[in-house]
Amino acid sequence: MSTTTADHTEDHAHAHGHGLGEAVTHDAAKFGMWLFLGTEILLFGGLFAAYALFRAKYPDLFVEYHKNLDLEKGVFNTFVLLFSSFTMALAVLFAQRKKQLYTTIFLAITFVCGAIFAIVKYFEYAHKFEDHIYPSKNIFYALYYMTTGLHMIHVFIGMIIILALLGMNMKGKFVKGRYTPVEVGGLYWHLVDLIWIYLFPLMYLIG
Amino acid sequence: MSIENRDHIEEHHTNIWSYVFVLLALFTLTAFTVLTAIKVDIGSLNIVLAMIIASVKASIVALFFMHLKFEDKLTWLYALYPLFLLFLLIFFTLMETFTRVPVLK
Amino acid sequence: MANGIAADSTYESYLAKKGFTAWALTTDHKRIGIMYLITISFFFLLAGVTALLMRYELLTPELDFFSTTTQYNVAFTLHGSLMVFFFIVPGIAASLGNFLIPLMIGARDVAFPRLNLLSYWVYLVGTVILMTALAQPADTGWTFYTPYSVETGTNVILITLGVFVLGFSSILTGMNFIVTVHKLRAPGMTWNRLPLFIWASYATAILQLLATPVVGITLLLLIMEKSLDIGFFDPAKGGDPILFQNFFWFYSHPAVYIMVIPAFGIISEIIPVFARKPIFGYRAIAYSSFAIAIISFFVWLHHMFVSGISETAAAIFSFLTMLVAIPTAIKVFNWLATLYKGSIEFHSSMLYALSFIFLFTIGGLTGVFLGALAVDVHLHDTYFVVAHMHYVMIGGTVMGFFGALHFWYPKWFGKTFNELTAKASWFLVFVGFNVTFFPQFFMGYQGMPRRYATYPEQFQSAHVLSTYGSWILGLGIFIMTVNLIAGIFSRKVPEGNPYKSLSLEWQMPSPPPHNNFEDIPIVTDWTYAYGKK
Amino acid sequence: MTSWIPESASNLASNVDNITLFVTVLSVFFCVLISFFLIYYSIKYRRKSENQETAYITGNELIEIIWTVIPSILLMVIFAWGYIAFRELKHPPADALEINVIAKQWLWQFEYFNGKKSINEMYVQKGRPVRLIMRSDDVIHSFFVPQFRVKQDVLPVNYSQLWFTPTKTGTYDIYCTEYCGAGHSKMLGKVNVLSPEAYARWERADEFGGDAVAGGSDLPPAERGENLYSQRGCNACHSLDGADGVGPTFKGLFGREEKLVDGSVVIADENYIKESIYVPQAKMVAGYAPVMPAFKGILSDDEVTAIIEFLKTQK
Ligand code: HEA
Ligand code: HEA
Ligand code: HEC
Ligand code: CUA
Ligand SMILES: [Cu+2]
Repeated sequence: MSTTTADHTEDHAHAHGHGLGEAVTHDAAKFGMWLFLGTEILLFGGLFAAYALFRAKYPDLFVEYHKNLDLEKGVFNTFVLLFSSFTMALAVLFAQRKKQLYTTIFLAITFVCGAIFAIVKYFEYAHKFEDHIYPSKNIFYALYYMTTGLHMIHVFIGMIIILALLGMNMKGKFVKGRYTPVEVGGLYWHLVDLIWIYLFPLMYLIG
Repeated sequence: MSIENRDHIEEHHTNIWSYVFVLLALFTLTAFTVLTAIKVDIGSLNIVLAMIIASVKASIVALFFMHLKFEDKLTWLYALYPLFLLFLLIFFTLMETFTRVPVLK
Repeated sequence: MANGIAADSTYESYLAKKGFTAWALTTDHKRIGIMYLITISFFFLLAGVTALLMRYELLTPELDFFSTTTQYNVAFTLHGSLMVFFFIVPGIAASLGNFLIPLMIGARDVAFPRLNLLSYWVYLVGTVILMTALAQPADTGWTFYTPYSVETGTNVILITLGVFVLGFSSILTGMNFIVTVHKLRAPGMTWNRLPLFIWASYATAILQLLATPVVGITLLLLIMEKSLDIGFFDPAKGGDPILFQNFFWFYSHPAVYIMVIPAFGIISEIIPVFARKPIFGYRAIAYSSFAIAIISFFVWLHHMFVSGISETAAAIFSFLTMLVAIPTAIKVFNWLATLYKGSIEFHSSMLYALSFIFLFTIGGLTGVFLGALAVDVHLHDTYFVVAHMHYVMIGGTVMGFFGALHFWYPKWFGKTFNELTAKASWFLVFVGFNVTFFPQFFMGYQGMPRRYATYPEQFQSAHVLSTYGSWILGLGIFIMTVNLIAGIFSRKVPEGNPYKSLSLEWQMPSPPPHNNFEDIPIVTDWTYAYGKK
Repeated sequence: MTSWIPESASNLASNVDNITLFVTVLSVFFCVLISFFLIYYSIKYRRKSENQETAYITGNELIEIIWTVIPSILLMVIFAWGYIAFRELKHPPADALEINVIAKQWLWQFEYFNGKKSINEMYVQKGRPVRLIMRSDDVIHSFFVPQFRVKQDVLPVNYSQLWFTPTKTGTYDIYCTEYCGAGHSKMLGKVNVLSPEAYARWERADEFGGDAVAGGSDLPPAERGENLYSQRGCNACHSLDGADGVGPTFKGLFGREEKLVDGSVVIADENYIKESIYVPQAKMVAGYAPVMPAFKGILSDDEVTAIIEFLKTQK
């Protein structure tokens, strides 16, 4: 193939060395995260498919046992998670606007929301275990524990990411215009929310 | 789309109020879906309604919070294709299971 | 061929830095590629030796080499899962893909170099988990079908956990490659100029990205089923064992194309170089990889034609199976047409490429037998299937892989191997392979079931032939391995571009410099402009 | 040419063979075509000089369309034909004789409409359609008779079925073709296709396993026991040569001291063996899984006696 060497225009001065242009890194990271979200959807997809199958097979079982779930805690957690998505979006916005303090505040709120979600979920699980309701009880509970459990793992990962973002923000990384990590981390957090948006009605609101 | 060494990142200028609005919409829809689930009984359509509401919520989150609205076609493609595959997985698995002909004894 | 990417005074090969951490912690895609190459080759040889043991057992109808049938069952489980999950699926995609993609598109590295290193380590963790499982390995077959896999006392959990972990590595690699191809192509490297290996790697990456999570969750469910006693797949608890098969094949059918599409890419690189001809029907080959990548997501039920699925489901999936053969057929004919009016040189890698066409065609055509409903009822789970899959996986993928090893060897190491020995080992591999697996088609049609540690006497003569073949094959691979290893220690230094290839990776010194390109090249023509006036 | 095709002994076989033949002819054609060009081009266009001219050909639409369309059409034909034959496999005639098949690790049990039962040996009548209604007691198995070209997985969830009309008398192998564990390759059986007269005799015989045909009841007990050992599938789990299988070896079993799971020791005498066969889980030998099927109702007292006599000969 015919090739010529690039001129040393101003643009290519950046290509020299290791760094790609900031915009390329940004686009690449964001695009990469979207791809990853696709795999996450399919990871949960297996569970959704299992849900659809067993729900269609045993509608009564699902209706019967979902009543034992704690609807109030579920609703509360839904609001918490939606709100955290909102604060995460704001954190990204303020990072873009180079408002370090606001970014910190909203990241922190998001983290706290994640923690509240986890605590409430902990009480839900604990309560179930007290009643000797384990995943092995029946298919509905197996699905309940698997889906919410896997979701919980994602919440934890999201919280770790937020902590890392907080750290970067404190160091003033985003103020210098390199806010790619917040935006990408934000995408991940929103996915956690997205999945819950479906899990909530599927688990708590059937009947 | 090949390597370009732009240093300027395009920003989407959403403002805070539109996020607040989105949040309120999400809250309202959540309340709505809980209420309809408790109060309204339309049989097997219950789940359909709940799923429609969930999808509206999910779209709102994706479009606004996740800025999908501002993304290029490629991102859209990779956001939607997994959903299509998910649909296939669910559809064909159900189809396979429920078309199995019971063997009469 | 104007090119300004010649070595300059500051040239330092990517191999120059020595030391453990310089390798283990490198983010250089070339080093990571080499590390993958070594690891997967190790697993290939390990699984190959297992296969030789199995073949040895099958010399006679009775159980004589292994002391229990379970040992034989463990052997084919190990053989299958090592070959599939540890060698062939991550194999070409991760090893050659890593080395070649940035070089071929004119980039300095993949989009996320550190993630790339992470993928490798995740892969390694997966293999370590598997190694610990070797103490008491599973005996389920590589398909882990429930309910047997739930019932058996052998260690299914560790082996599936290993595969589960490995899945993440595949996903991350796939994601990395897609982003790389989209965002990091050199100026002028438009889609229509891309080498076909890139198109193939891209299509593979889509499959890796979107099919792997499903097997991930499936195996996770299996692990939960075994450890937490839940009942998704257990009929006694209201579960459905066939659901497992649906999930498993939703991944594992696309996975067979993860195995073979990169090999398609390799063949599309080797043939034009040694025929000195542009590839025939560039677009058809490029797009058909995508057609395969898309259609292959909805043919999975063809592995379940006799599991009790309905006629409707069977009909739809048999039809779609036929569809997936079309884009493959197109490729085969295009490669053939590329030879027309060429100037063909029989380098060892070209021999592998040509035998690929022949052997893969046989493998693919026998896939059509299996796709035809009534015929599959007879052939399912017989040695016909074993023969089919080895023809596509060895005759296809492994031939492509060996071809690539010989083709890019000078590029990787700046050394070369003994060409005559390479040709001789190719001959042994080709003959041995056919002697091993061709008789299995007949055995299969006569009804010899697969996964049989002992078998009825009437099949013995075919089995004996097959076992003899495996010895020839093993010898061929042994010689090839020794030859390739010896090459590294030889002092022969090949020219920079020994085959006069036009592809970007050959326009730089071998082995490539640490940073690939001093200046990012600007591409002005496509990769296959051989003989252009 | 036809030697690799197994004998066809059912009404469904010829159809499958015809499709196979069709696909084989096509495949051979394409293979020969491709190898021909591969070799011809390789010879004709081999590199003769380093600077040999090559043609700059990048494609040709017409020929690409041709080689897309023709295989597509052929593939559709193969699909359609395969499907038509598959439909036939799936639709048993209404008057088919029903046989219940129970698969378990690792044997086949057959139950006939008249209450007869047999293990690993199935009896059918030539020319009379049979419908098998199958289920599994444990994992998935698969019922396969190559000469009939039929195969069907046997599931623990729901019944599955399979039908055929045997067209030749004789004895054919039954294989289990879904991997089911240690005894998978030993999970073999036989279909005995009987002439109408022989079948009528078998029906009348009031033996459990239908030995009127296998010709066992008039043999000396030890020999009869030896037949039963393979016919009833004991050989899937118990060896005669001392090798440890799924179950303990029969070599030297009679009179041996066996350690049970509860720690006690028993001597394998007639009563213990009889109990082990009828109610295997009553006294479990240490070190083995509780997988042996109960043969109560399957083996008659006479047959058990014969097996015990046979065991006595296994020193
Ligand atoms: C590299 C891996 C690979 C590839 C590429 C393929 C390719 C194909 N496979 Fe294969 N397959 C496997 C790996 C692969 N397979 C494995 C591992 C198994 C067993 C899994 C297990 O159970 O353990 C399996 C099993 C398997 C089955 C299930 C069998 C059974 O268990 O009952 C089926 C059924 O339809 C099938 C079909 C096909 C088809 C139609 C193709 C097609 O893509 C082939 C297309 C190619 C051609 C058709 C040849 C070229 C075309 C021409 C020359 C044109 C002219 C052609 C015609 C007119 C027909 N395969
Ligand atoms: C990439 C995929 C791949 C590859 C390359 C192979 C390669 C081989 N396979 Fe395998 N095979 C599978 C994938 C593969 N297989 C799968 C998925 C199954 C199904 C498993 C299941 O049912 O669950 C299977 C099943 C399978 C069976 C059926 C078992 C059964 O159903 O009972 C058989 C039997 O003949 C077999 C044989 C062989 C042989 C002889 C080779 C040969 O090609 C091997 C060649 C030999 C070597 C590679 C060794 C050479 C090395 C040396 C001699 C040592 C040299 C050492 C140094 C130089 C350090 N394979
Ligand atoms: C599926 C496998 C299987 C089959 C088939 C099987 N057995 Fe067994 N058998 C076992 C196992 C496992 C044990 C040991 C555990 C126990 O005591 O139940 C056993 C134990 C026995 C024992 C007690 C042996 C001892 O060492 O104390 C006898 C006797 C026996 N079987 C006879 C038979 C006969 C006769 C048949 C055929 C008609 C048969 N078995 C078929 C698995 C099998
Ligand atoms: Cu039963 Cu295999
Ligand atoms: Cu397949």
